[in-house]
Amino acid sequence: MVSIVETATEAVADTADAATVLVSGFGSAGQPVELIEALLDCGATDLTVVSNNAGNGDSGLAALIRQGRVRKMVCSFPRQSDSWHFDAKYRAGEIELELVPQGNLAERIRAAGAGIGAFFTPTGFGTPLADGKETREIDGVGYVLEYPIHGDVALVSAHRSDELGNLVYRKTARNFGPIMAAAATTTVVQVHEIVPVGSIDPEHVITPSLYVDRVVRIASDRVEAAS
Amino acid sequence: MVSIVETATEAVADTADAATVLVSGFGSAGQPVELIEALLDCGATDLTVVSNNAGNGDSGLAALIRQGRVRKMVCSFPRQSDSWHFDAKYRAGEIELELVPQGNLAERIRAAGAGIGAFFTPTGFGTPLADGKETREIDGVGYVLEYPIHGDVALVSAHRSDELGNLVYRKTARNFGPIMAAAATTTVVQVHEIVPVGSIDPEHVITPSLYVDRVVRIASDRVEAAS
Amino acid sequence: MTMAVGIDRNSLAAAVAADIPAGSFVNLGIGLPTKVSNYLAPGSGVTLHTENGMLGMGPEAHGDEVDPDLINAGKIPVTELPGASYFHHADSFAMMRGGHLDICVMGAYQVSVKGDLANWHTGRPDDIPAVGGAMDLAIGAKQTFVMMDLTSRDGTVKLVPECTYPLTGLACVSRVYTDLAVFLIEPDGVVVRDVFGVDFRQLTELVDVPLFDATTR
Amino acid sequence: MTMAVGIDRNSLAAAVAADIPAGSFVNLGIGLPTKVSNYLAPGSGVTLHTENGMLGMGPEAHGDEVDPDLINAGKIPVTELPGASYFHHADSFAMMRGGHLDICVMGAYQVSVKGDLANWHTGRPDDIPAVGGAMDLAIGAKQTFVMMDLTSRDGTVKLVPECTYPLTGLACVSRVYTDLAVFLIEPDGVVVRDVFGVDFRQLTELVDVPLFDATTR
Repeated sequence: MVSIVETATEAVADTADAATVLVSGFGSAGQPVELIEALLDCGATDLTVVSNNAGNGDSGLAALIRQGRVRKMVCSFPRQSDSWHFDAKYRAGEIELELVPQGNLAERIRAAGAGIGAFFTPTGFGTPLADGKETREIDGVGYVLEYPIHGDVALVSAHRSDELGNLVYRKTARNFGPIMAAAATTTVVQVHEIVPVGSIDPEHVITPSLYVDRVVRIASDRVEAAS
Repeated sequence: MVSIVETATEAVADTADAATVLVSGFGSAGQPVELIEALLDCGATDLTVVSNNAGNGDSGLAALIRQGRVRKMVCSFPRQSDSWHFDAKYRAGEIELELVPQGNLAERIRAAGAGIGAFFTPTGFGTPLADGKETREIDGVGYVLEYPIHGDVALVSAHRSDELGNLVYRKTARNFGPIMAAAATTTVVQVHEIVPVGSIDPEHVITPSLYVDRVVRIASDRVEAAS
Repeated sequence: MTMAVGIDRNSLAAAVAADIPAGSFVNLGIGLPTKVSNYLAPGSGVTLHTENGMLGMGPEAHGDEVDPDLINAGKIPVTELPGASYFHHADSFAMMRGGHLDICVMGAYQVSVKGDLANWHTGRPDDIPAVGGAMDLAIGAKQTFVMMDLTSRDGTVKLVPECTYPLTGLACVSRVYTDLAVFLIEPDGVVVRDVFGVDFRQLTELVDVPLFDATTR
Repeated sequence: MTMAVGIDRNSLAAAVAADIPAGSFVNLGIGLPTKVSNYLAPGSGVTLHTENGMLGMGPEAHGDEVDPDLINAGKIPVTELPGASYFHHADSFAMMRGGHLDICVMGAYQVSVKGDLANWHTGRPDDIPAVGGAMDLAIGAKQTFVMMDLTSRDGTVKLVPECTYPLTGLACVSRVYTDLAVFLIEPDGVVVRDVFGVDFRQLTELVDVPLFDATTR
């Protein structure tokens, strides 16, 4: 059952060293910046972070990487114009990279939440990213066997939660949130707004309450203006 | 791109003999009764029907079965108090049955729409329904390898469509609709209401328009009263 | 020994309900397990899942509440509670298979000492098989509870060394609630936690499975 | 031979746009392919998919339209058209991988005579690799179109017998739109459909791949 917590710090305080942390977002859209910065404050280190990108600019995931707290990144697109902290750590051999095609990354996270043991995907077949992986031809198409990616913790940014933890997202900021919320032992969500039970139409819920363990409201001028 | 057609008969007229037809619904909820009855009229036979149940009462899927048009049923729960037409055909050896656990049925249909070649599921492992299937132990858990179920045609009942074919469903009648719409070469949808483009909030669309080939409006006193 | 010795089905449902922690997410199987919902305190914060695609299911619908689009897995009209959500079948079974539900309660033909479950098919050749979500439910939740009479009508005991009926799932049952006793299926054996109108010795004589007494263990 | 011989990038984008049938569902990759959207007629009914989770994407957002929650796969703010829909990443890539999009347009380092595509990594050891959705897009849509200059800046031809760069996907490209010609990758070879400022014979001298002339075939 969900806990509504007061601060981002409290929400992530028990994150253990060496945890696997799933971090929502595609670029800045849907990135749980305040939760990541609280993770920075709580001191957890030697982390494996699963996220589409490897940090933008100097805040959020980029700050976590800069401070040497990330042992390994699992992502599809680390290199961006503003990924300088990742780039520096990578070139210095101080961070491990598991590069996963974006759709396989999403499907592996979804498989973890859905209790699927492994699946055959056509993406990556015949490319260097399938090197060493089991492959199989099914009905004339080549597939690669991929395994689920579970998290100890998921840090997710959503738009709105009700008091039970039912979530809705906003536009393309939805991206990895719903599948990461389902793939972690503990799911921590930052939202712009917490509304009473019954305020979200049951037909419109994107992440049902049972996937959510903690919700914290982060006031945000930017997003309140946009919503 | 979607076609809005005038009658259920027109919507299913080109269904070929020996086609695999995915039929939405769980019991009567979400069953596309008018499309099935149009299929009856169009004469297609030797069909493989994929649906959770094997007909209720005398109408819809039950009528198709009674008339001997279904060579094979792929379903999870054929036997019900009102499945007398299936029961009679089955006992007479006139219909083939592939019994699939309900969650595996749903996941196999989803896999077809998602381009997954096969997947390992824990459901059914060690039971007679896994007899003859490939199995594997992954991290100490037993799994069965299951393959996608593609349809030539999907017959789906939804609540509302816009003029582009974006769909929303209603309550538990959603059931198999979204995954079947994505798993067939041609997806035919009956709805209670067709609304102008822009009338459905993009955040609330359950089946995006690209999955839908034909939409037909079926006037229904019952459902209009309920909506 | 007849059923009159133990507790009735309503009392059994109440016993199961009493063991469901506040705030749990629970799936109640078709038939007898459905009765458990009658004994969940409204303030318990227990949320019911129905595998046909809903979380936050309310009580059975009556009269004007009946909506053919809103049914449970037994195809009975139900109601919606505040905070409910709807999802499609693949998402619903992902929720189950992925281990997100705390407890699933099911009926059974047989449960074995190892927690194997048989509850979908009698195995009689003239029976039309139907499995529905039974195999998904059996292995999906964090804990699977079985509710059943300890003996069938012909007196055959249903807690067995090895299931003879076709299996639903392997080593998946954690507790068995019966009219005569509550059994905990543990790695080293079956523990009798509660007895209803019988004593531990009588149970050991009835059941062909080694039992441990929770009170003396 | 320099780029000045052929058509410019805007004309190339227009050429691709002209080949997209009305009513198509299309994904335009990052970079040059994005320009194609400028040449799609508003009444063409072409619907754009962006793999970060949207169907019905509109033009780039400017000024007050900019919303940080609404971006394309290149992380550029975009707009929403009537009839749009949003979905999560697993659903978005299911849409792509499942073959539901009609056309995907991508850039390339190299395309082989068999339609193999190399466009995600130079293979240089000091480059940090990044793949994004390239491998999913390459094999997902019903047809994959490539837009590229036929030669790189150093004059190396990018339509090759066999890719030497790390592969993105096998036998996945159906057409290659370049500044000098449009090539159709067919099972029995590469067909030159259009030429821009060169003739067929000049192309055969430039390209180390057997070519067929569509006009004489």
